[in-house]
Amino acid sequence: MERRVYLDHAATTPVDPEVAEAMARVLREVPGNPSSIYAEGRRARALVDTAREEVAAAMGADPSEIVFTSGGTEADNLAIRGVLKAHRPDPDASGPHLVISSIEHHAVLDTAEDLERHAHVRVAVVGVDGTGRVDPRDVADAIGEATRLISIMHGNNEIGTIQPIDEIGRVARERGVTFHTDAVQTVGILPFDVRTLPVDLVSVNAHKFYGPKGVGALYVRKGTRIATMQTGGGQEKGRRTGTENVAGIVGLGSAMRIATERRDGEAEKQRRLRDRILEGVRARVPAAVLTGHPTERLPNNASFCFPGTQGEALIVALDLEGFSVSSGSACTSGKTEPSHVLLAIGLEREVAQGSLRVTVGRDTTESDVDAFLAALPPIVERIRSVSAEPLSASAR
Amino acid sequence: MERRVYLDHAATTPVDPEVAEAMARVLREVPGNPSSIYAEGRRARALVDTAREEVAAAMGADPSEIVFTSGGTEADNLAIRGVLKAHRPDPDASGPHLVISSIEHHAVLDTAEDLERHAHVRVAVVGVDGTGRVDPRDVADAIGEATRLISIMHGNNEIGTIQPIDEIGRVARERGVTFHTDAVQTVGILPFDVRTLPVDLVSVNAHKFYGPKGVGALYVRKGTRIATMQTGGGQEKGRRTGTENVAGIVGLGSAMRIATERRDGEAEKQRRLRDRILEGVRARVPAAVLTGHPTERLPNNASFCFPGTQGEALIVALDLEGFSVSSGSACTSGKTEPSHVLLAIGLEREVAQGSLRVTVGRDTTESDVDAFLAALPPIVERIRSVSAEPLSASAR
Amino acid sequence: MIERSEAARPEARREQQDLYSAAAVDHFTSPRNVGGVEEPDGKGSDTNPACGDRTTITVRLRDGRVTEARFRTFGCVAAIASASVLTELAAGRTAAEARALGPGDVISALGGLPERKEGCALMAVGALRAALVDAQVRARA
Amino acid sequence: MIERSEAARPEARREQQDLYSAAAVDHFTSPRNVGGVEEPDGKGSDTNPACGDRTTITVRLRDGRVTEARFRTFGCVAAIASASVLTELAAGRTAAEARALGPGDVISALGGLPERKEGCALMAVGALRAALVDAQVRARA
Ligand SMILES: Cc1ncc(COP(=O)(O)O)c(C=O)c1O
Ligand SMILES: Cc1ncc(COP(=O)(O)O)c(C=O)c1O
Repeated sequence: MERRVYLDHAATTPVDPEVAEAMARVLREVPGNPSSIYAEGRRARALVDTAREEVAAAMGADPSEIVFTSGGTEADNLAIRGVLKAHRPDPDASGPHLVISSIEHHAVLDTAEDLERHAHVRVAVVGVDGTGRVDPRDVADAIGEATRLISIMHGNNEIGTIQPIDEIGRVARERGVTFHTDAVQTVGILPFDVRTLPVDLVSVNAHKFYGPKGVGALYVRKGTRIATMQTGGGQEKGRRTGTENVAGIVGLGSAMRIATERRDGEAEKQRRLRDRILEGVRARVPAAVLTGHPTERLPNNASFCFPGTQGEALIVALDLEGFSVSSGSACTSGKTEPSHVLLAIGLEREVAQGSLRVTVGRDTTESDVDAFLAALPPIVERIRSVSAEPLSASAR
Repeated sequence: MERRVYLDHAATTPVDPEVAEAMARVLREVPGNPSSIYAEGRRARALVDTAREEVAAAMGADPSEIVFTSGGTEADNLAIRGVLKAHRPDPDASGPHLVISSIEHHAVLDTAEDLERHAHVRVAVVGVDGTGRVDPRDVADAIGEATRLISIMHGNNEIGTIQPIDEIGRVARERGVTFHTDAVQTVGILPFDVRTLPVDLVSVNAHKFYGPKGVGALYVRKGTRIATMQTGGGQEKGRRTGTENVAGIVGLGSAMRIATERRDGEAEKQRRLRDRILEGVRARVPAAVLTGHPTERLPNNASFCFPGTQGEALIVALDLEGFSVSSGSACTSGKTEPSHVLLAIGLEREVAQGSLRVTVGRDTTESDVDAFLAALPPIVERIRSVSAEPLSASAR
Repeated sequence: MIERSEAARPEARREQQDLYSAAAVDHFTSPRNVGGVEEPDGKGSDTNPACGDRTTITVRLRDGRVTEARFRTFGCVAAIASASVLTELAAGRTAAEARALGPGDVISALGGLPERKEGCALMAVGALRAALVDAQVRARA
Repeated sequence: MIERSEAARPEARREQQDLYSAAAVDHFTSPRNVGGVEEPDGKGSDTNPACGDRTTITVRLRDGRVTEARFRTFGCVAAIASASVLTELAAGRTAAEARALGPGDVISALGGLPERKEGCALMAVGALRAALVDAQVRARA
């Protein structure tokens, strides 16, 4: 493959070489099942325990509060389905059983919808302002007598906006409602400490901080009532059964430890590169619309809409020149609608179609950024110039 | 670690070095998310597609019929929860909604129980004979008007008995009921072809055939109605969402391909070693009780009960001498009851407590078996001699 | 050793697979006949309701033949490439022949399109047909 | 490089961790005082209802002191080791002292037991206390 510039770290990150090596070593040398009590099993168990300590330490949690999952999607599903199952929502009490925001990841959004359809769960969706922020007062207003869970994400994966989860958590505490936050885009990237944050459940995902895909964790605060989603052999103290993904869990633990060590330095470095993109795009493509909050955003996230263009066309054109970026309206994945997040912040459908997300990472350099900034304007211009009467109504 | 003899291949197998290398290569060299349309993403997607073809080919399936999961437990849960969710069981029609056997893995058994408690699913449990075989006529008798799914395993993980799934499948077909089989202990080990077997859903698990832990698959025959258990980004055509465990899936595919190549030779070799254990134990420990079917059993499985002993004591004593084996009554895992399988085949509780499972694998040699056969009798004798009035009632 | 096993495994081939054919990429990066025909004889548009993409095609006709066709597309790679290649396919054909061009012609001229992108070829075809109908109506007026 | 990182990581320590302490293993593989005291002064049993394990202890007393205690255990490693070490702890103590021995004494004499194995120590203690009560009853009879 030619030299490429990977600028889609919010989608996934390459595996840290030390993490890959630790996993390869487990695959080669640790044959046991952690449930087995003989030597090979104990060794595998010890590795899982160590990883649990590493994940817990990074969040200020107790190891017993960490449940390993197969990723962020499962963590979100387990949090929502598990809490509602444990509470058996009262159909007669007033108000929603579940409160979410309009910019949640599909793992939360579609789960809420699925429970609405199949499990008689009532869902309230709290809106956001034009920068993608939830107002904690709206959350307070949404809570009813029947409300059992609030699920509002920490950092948004598309536009990077960070939610005031401390305030939302305080609202939840005051009203005695369990609070879940999808922190897949923040844990490992920003400080996150459950000793000070009023959160009860937190979704975490290894492949967003240089760990492997297919492994994540759910933090479950001691005393939180949660039922299991997947029943079986009783692993993870019955909260998530199935033979442990030992190599993956070791990868998650190591990645978490390394990410925590590098976190503050990386956040600062990436924020600088990110700002270089924000300013560079503003200067070179004046029509560009910044999406997300100007300051309360993930340090690695630069996201825009380019009116008159379409997301997939931008991505493919940039890909052909060696840049990997993404869009909230990639219509190849079968999703032909512009993203719900872009619509939720009030963008016109046609503007939202031209969305582009650029997310820097550990290996991103200034010259990568400058190469991207040089490549982008002619591509935007070319695509825009092909488009039919941009922003006007169809002639049909 | 000293030289050890690993004889617990039914619990898990070491990862094939070629599989470990293929996975390490993915971890090191393939940074992309399969959902991304740029080069790195397409490369990851191609690897997932190849693995899907490898798994499908091994079972005579079409690649579109393979859904990747996080293991056997999830495959079982998805099959059962998914089919019942898609069919919305009719509470008024007569008969059970779900028919299972009494010797299913906990991933099936506990899921049935959970659905009974939380989702108003009615479950019928079909018994087995003293060898652990289900009588297909009992399955036919259990089916009622409301029956939507039959879930009966192929090879039992504890006692090795193989079920007549072809006959059970024919019964299911005749009655128009969907049929799931947990083939975690057989796919990759025995021939399994969905073109000739009347099965609709099949659970598969990489770590039982020298692949990694934490990845499996569910075969879903075209046209089978199944809903998703885990909602989110829409991967696996919406049947199982969440970013794909790319390295794990590559491991599953390679392990499946290699297992299929080696299958018949290994089955024969392992059957010979297994028979050497069966005969050796019979000759040296006359009190040993064989569990499972004398001939219709997994080629790698030798399992017994030794009256007057207790499983954990046997395992620990053998572990101290370098042998790794397991028991259906390992009370350390928090399971203090003797296994439901051993009780289902009609063993007294106290006899069932002394169960021992020995499962050979690719690397097992004749001298491993002979070393085990030399070590076992004095251990059984020592533990038996400590035990208080074996087989009589408590003196209390 | 790794290299050998790489060569042997199907993935080595699969890894090369591209989303879009070379022809589609070429029509996307160097679209032909972008813009509008001056004083066109016919003009037509079509939209893809699934995604909001839109294509407008204008045509010039002489003696019942398409002498020029131009397009504008707001949409994805497949939408742009489809319209671009269709303006080439249409040129030189009689109006009846041009109206007979279907999405299959577009897709095969592009050397294939990814799954679920058939709608993009259909949109280009819809716009061209609308332009030709428009030309017919105007000619009668 | 791998070796260095191994040494630095906590897992290197954790990997050594054993299920049972050396003392528990020793009492399991070489149990002391197995069997029954001949013509015992007291005999007691206890079972662990959670798993069906059972221990029987017989004792001989001289001048109010335990001179000999023997056990039989049907059960797991912890059950056997607990009974074995308890027969040693009891020997030489007065009946009252022996009755005061609790599961904590057994567990610390074994250098610890795995989680969820406290019931095994309790069973040994229960059997010894039953034997001592039996001896007291017989002595009064
Ligand atoms: C905010 C957020 N939540 C959940 C997920 C789901 O994680 P995964 O796809 O790895 O299961 C992602 C990643 O795609 C994410 O960005
Ligand atoms: C028959 C059977 N079914 C299901 C499972 C569950 O697989 P896993 O624990 O890997 O999820 C196993 C393995 O333990 C098994 O042997």
